[in-house]
Amino acid sequence: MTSLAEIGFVALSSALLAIGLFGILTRRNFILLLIAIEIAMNAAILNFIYFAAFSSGTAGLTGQAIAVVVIGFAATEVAVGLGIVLALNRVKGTINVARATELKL
Amino acid sequence: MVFGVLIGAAEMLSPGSYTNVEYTWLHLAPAPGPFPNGLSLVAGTLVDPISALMLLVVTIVGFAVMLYSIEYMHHDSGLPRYYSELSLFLAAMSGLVISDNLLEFFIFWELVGVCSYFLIGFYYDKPSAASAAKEAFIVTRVGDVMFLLGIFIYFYHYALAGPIGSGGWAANGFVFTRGSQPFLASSVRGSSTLLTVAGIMILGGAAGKSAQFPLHVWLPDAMEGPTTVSALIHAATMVAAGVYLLAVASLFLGFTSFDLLLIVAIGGFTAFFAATMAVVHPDIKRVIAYSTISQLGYMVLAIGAGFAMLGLFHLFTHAFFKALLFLAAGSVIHAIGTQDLFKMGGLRKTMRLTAAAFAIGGLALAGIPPFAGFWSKDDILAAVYSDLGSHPAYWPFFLLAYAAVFLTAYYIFRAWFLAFSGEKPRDPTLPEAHEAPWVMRIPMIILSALAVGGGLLIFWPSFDSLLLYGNGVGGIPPVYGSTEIVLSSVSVLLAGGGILLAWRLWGNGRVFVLAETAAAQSLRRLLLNRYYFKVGYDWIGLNGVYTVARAADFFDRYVIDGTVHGFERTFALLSDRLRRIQSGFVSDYASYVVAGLILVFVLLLLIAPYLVSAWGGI
Amino acid sequence: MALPLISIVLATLLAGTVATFLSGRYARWVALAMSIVFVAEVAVLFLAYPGWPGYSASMIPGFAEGESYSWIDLSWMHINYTVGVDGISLIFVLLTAILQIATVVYSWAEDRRPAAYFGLVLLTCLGCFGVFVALDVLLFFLFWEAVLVPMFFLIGYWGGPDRRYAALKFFVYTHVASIVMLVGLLALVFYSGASSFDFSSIYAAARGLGPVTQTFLFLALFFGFGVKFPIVPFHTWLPDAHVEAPTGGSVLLAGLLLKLGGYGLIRWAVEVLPSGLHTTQPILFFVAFLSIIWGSVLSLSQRDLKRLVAYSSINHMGIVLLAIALDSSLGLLAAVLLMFAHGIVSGLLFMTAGSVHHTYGTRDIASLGGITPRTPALSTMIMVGSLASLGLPALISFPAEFTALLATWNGLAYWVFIPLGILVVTAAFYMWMMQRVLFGPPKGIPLDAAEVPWYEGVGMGLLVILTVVFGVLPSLLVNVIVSSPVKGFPGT
Amino acid sequence: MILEELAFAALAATAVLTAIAALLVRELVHTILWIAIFFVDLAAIYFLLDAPFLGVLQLGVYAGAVTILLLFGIMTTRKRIFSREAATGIGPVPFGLAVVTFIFLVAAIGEFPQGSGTITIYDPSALSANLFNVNGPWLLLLGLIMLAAVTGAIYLVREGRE
Amino acid sequence: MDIGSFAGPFLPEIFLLAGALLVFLLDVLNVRRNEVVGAIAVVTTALALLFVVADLGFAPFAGLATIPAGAIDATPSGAPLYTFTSLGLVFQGVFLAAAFLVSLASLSRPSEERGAPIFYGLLLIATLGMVLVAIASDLIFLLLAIEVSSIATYLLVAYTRRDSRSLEAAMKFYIIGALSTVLSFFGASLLYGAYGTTNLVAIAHVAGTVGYPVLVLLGYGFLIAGLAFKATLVPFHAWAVDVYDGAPTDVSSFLAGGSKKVGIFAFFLVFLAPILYVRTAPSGGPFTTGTVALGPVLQLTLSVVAVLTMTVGNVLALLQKEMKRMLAYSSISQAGYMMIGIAVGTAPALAGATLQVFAHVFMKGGAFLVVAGVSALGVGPLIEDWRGLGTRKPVLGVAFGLMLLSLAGVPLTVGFVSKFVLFSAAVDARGYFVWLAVAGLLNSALSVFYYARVLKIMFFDAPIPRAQPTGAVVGGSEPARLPAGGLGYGRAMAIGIAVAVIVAAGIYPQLVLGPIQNAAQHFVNLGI
Repeated sequence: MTSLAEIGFVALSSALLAIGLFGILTRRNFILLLIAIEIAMNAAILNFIYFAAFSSGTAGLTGQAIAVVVIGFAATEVAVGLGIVLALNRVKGTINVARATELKL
Repeated sequence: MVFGVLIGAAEMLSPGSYTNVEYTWLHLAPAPGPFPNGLSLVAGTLVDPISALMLLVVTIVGFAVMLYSIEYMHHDSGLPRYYSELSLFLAAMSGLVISDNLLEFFIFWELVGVCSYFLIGFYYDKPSAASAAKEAFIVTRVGDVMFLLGIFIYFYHYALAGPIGSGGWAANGFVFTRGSQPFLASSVRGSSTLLTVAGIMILGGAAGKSAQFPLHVWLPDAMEGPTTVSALIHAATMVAAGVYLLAVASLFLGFTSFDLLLIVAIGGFTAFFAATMAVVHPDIKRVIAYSTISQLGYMVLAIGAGFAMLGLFHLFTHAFFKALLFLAAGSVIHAIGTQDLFKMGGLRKTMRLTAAAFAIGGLALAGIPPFAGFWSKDDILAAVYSDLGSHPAYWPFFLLAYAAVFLTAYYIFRAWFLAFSGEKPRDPTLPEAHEAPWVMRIPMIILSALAVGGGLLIFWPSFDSLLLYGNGVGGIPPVYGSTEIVLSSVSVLLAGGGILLAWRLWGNGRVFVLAETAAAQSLRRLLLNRYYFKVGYDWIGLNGVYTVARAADFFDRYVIDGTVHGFERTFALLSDRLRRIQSGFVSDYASYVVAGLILVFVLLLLIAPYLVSAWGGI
Repeated sequence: MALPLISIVLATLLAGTVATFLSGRYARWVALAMSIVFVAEVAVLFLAYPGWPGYSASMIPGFAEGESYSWIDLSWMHINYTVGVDGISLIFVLLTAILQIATVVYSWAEDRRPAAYFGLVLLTCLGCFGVFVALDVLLFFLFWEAVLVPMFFLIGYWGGPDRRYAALKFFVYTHVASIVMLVGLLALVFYSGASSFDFSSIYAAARGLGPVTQTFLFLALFFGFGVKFPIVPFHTWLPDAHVEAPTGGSVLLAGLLLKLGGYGLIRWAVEVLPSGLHTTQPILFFVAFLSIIWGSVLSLSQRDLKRLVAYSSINHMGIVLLAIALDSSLGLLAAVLLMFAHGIVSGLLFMTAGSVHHTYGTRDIASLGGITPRTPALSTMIMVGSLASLGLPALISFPAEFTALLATWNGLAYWVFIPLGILVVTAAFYMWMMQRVLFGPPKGIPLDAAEVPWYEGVGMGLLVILTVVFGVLPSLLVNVIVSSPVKGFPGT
Repeated sequence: MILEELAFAALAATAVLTAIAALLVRELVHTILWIAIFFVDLAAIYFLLDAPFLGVLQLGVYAGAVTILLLFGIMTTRKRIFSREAATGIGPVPFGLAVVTFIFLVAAIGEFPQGSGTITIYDPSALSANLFNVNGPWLLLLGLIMLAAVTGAIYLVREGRE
Repeated sequence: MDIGSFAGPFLPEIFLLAGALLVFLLDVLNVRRNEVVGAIAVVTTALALLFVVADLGFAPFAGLATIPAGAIDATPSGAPLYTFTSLGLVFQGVFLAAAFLVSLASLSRPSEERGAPIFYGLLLIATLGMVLVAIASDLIFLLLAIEVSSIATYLLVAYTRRDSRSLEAAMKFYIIGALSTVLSFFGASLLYGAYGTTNLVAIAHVAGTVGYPVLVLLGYGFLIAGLAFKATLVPFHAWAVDVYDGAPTDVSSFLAGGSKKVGIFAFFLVFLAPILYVRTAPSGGPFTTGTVALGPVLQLTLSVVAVLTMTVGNVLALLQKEMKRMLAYSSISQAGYMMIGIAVGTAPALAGATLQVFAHVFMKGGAFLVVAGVSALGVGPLIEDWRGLGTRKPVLGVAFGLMLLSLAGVPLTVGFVSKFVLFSAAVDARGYFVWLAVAGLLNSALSVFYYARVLKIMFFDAPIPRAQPTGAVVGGSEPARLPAGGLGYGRAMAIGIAVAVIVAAGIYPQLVLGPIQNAAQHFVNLGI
């Protein structure tokens, strides 16, 4: 692929990271936060795959391997997040993080 | 004490010096620095003619006062304290006169000061006594501090060039010279600014102790102590120390010509100045106190004019008649319980011996021959006169001192007439007066004898040669030529005139009342208020120093501590503000993370590379 | 000397402190026994000290009774447990022993947690002893800080009404100072390239430092030690701490803790950084004069007896600083003497102030008066203390002040008028205090006021006796001091 | 090649848009739809990058498992499935922070390594060999993570039934 | 590479895993008594600790060494995912010690408490993750190992399940943690893009030769942000306070004493090589051509973060009213001190930072253990509630006081020695780094304020008057009654051990400092 695409990949992953960060900063619903985190995480995964695609040999394979592991990790993380969401919802009756400000100052 | 008399007498008989260095309390080995030959501070004894003279004075007067005290003080409480302090006082004074170096001298000097502090404040439950004691200590302390600086100057700047042994004065412990020559080389004298300063400092010390002009205020107030103490302070110990210091300094250290002029000026001026204050005062003890200041002025004058031994001779005679006056006054006070002259009167009838003693003292003080005071005072005036030719600047002070003779005779006999003449006390409420018991009479008799005959010692050859001690520098033999006889006659006439005036105004129970409208009224007020010196000093002390102290305290509490607390508050405020970022809201925390990320980027990509290249690496 | 004497002293002190902490009601007896042992040990130290007449270098160059064991040994940092004494340290060790026993006896009736109280007193003295014998930067700093903590508790628990504020203030001021000092000491070690943290190697290595470096190091050290002095304007912790501390605490604070600053300055800055001293002399003089004037003038306006003595301490320590700053052997001698004297005298004065407080229920000068008939012995001790403090000859301060001023005249000529003039002010405020408290008609005296209890009397009496003894025979001290291997003394 | 580029452009645009949409739509269930599309879209990009194994993994794990999990989460935490997210402003500060991060990243584009121009195709078996042999510990670690996650999450959720 | 060949060196890890599995198994078997499962955790961590100590070469345990002597600090061949370094072993020891203390103290919790198995199991897994961090030599390995401990600790914080405070804490912990994970992985991806490898050894060797400085700097920037979450550096710290506050206090102890150090060691691993090896830049800045002197730039950035961390932590601790939050802020500031070690980047500084890490386990971990014990006695969460505690419970008071004094850096405590060594090292590094030491010292001066305040409240203030059930205060100075019982043997022992270490290492630090110094020296020589 040409440099346009190269730029494009970088721009895409950067944009996804920015969107993810933006989501993390603005959303109040825990599940939306999880989604935002996953968007950002996908930016990292995309980076690994993209860099792997333009490397070769062991180095490239390593990149793809990392992507595999990170995908698996991200899914696990979401599961943990959901566990916390459910427990939080049970105790506080809400999953709005703006309502969980008992601990402060 | 008897031992002291013996030493004094022995010395009197065979002039010469005995010294004995016994104790070294600081020794620095020779080393580069201020004292290339090392430094030694020692304590020892030196008994030479002048200390012998002083020892005699101290011990005789001390003995008399002790004896007198047995009766005078017997209904006071705290007698152990009294006698122990009195003994310490005498011991310190004796130590002072036999010190063999300036430092040791200073140590005893201070001890004398503190003992006088205790004794003046003996009636400590009287606020005025406590205050007078404090005042005495602080004022003399001003002098002490100057004296201390004088010592420093001598120690440092004349220690190395000294004539004693190898290694200079410092290495030998600053012991006074043993010859009759002053320690300082003549080339130094009269030229060195530093030496002038040193002399002024020594004079300051002496002025503080001997209550000379600007530092005289404490002495009249020191009358708050028991009369016996006053007698001791005025005659033999405290004030004598100052004069003795000047004498020692002029004999062993030497003064520059400016210093000498200053000493003469202070002495002459004080002699007159103090006498004026005595003229109007109603308190019998204070009148005598002012006379002491005045007489001390004569001694200082003599020393300043270069006749140290004459000054000491006057000290010698003065000690006896002044102690006598005080003891007599004490006897009066003992008998009637007041010190106010205007309440007294007619006491000569009931207190014959006291009246006689006071009269003898008064005559001696006034300088009527053959009483002791005449010989010594006259010697001084004559000697100063003889020096006027070479030092015309002394003239005004000589005249002041001369004029003071008249005032002296006037005020002391004003006191005598007020107290003893007339028919009966002016205040009828006073208790019936009675003659003092024998224990008090004996000292008065002894002192009367000395007041009459003490001056005649000058005709005793051995004593005469004693006065020649330090010949060439510190004393000249008294010469009785025609000039002197004229001078003496005039002074006796002046004194007689004073007595006459006193009799005219106050004799026989008369009371001279100055018209309220008289122009002299303001002068009288000025004199009664002691030229407002004490008021002024108190004002400086209270309003000046104390205000500064208050201001400093304010500064401490509010500015320094305030600054610290300001820091504290700043941090607290910062902490409080920063705390708010901990909003408890997780999205905010995430914002901080992202903001931190950006901060790290800025640091990593923009600031740090710039700084690193600017510093050339870290 | 074969026996590790100093370590033995340290060990016994430590054991004694621990024992005191654990001994409950019998703490005072244990503390007293320990204090007596300490005095005896100090006596042995003195006897074993080879300083006079024939001074000979011992294991640590220039120091007697030296011991050195490796403590922290890293590739880039060698810290040893090194101790030793010279004449100067010995003087302070003596002071420590004296004040410890005096304080213990004086506080005999302390009934609020006596075990902790006496333990902390002993701990303070242990720390001071350590500071005086330590010859290694870290060891020195360690003991230095070790003094801080017990004193914090002494003030904070046993102190007066405002004790918490005072304790905190004391802790913070001195801690900040010690941190600056630590920076200075570390920089001294590392910039000089000393082979170890030992005094001797730093001393040798620091000669190679340039004057600019020395100046900065000296300033850091000066600030660090100076706050303990205390120097104006970093002194305000002192009046508060003294006033609020229990009497025993005040005694140790004034008698020992202030001396730490002076000793530290002499040992670690003046001796080590001569060029630094030389260039900073004007600053030191300025600060010294400021302290002298400030302390004295402020004493005039104080109403609280302890506060008055506290400010007079600032004044006296100002003179000490002046003497040190003079950079002459005489000045050094004077500084050490004066610190010793001030230790004894201010200890005495604080004890008397404490006794006045115990007996009359107040220390307010304005509400006291004429106490002499009721408590003549106490009054006498107040008088002795005051007179000694204002420099009366034959009492202990005089030789020191005299030497200090003599040295000042030599170094600074007419500037000596400042301390000299202030001597008058000092006399004035003591006289003023004595006039109002001791003399005059009795005022504000409770009916049951009686003479001070025996233990307070003994505690003060000991100090009174020493005040007189050393005042009359200062050479007992001088001979020890001048045997030290510092500038101009015969030891060198 | 141009086709691939066009395809990439389209997929990239879709990814950005769906991501934004997922975060901004009000209906939570719509969010799930958008995010599912986003995951699928990314899988397509991975295919475009000749990483079919990862594409499949993306489809399986993200578009499948994660999406279901999220949906499950929404269903259990909401009384009604079609509930709205409380309105929250976009806020200038978060937006600014995100944009600044983006700018920093884009600024580095010129510095990114220049690819050889061709996309390397890896054999999935080589990938598995790499994963299970050389980089085996990663999977072990992933296993540990899952162990912790599963036990812990189950414990947390289990409470509700007791 | 089969399991058998590395079972030996991994004995501690295997022990931990086995312990965790055993605990979970017992949970399934309904054996949930606190003492039983706790004992397993205690034994496991103790054994693992013993092996690690043996591996460090302490003579009495030499027989227990599991790693072949030559394998430690050996120059790695190729690009291994893990390497045994002695510094790593020291950190392993630190982590295990923290876990050991926490599980020992937790033995004293009520035996019927729910969730004991999950607590100990997750604790062991978290510890396992941390222990693995200490042997990482690959970025992904490192990040994954960190995630092991992170995920376990998220759940540990939430393990009380019904406590809204701890769940809220877990939520915050999780969100910020996940965000940081994203940043870390993104950074790793950029580094991978630049270097073609994620192996730290390999990166160390190519760092200076390959270009792309902006990419690399961005990658390191992301990593700083991501790892700073673990290490609680400002401004990535905000979660920590709430989490330490909200979490069960024993967990706070583990977080502050153990898990935080993971971040610190990760910083050592990731940043030491670039700092050491990339010292010079031919020309230009990062936005121009050419390479940038990565080392100094990183050092400068880390220094700023370090100073910011300690200052903000201390300033914020000043006014805290709650004990745990105060300790949390103090913990943040302590992390700032530790960062001086990597910012300076010399062996002495690393040694100092490592000693600080070591000290922090006992002083801060111990302090949280005391807080947990005290609140079990019924004392409230506010510092004010501790009034007079020092006089009512003198032994506990003195122990806590010692910990605080150690935190404040008062001599004769290990906290002093660590700061002393650390700041000495900074001064020894000369130049710019002296200011780091000055900043650190000023900060420790500032920190004294709040520690002294606690001491003041504990020892000088009168105890709170006992409140009647109605809330009326009666009886003036009558103190509120504390349960007669103590803390329980486990907790008392744990606190006792902590105090003993604080004092022993404060008086004779050589015992600890010697090995640490060697380890740091090897670590620097090795370059990773």
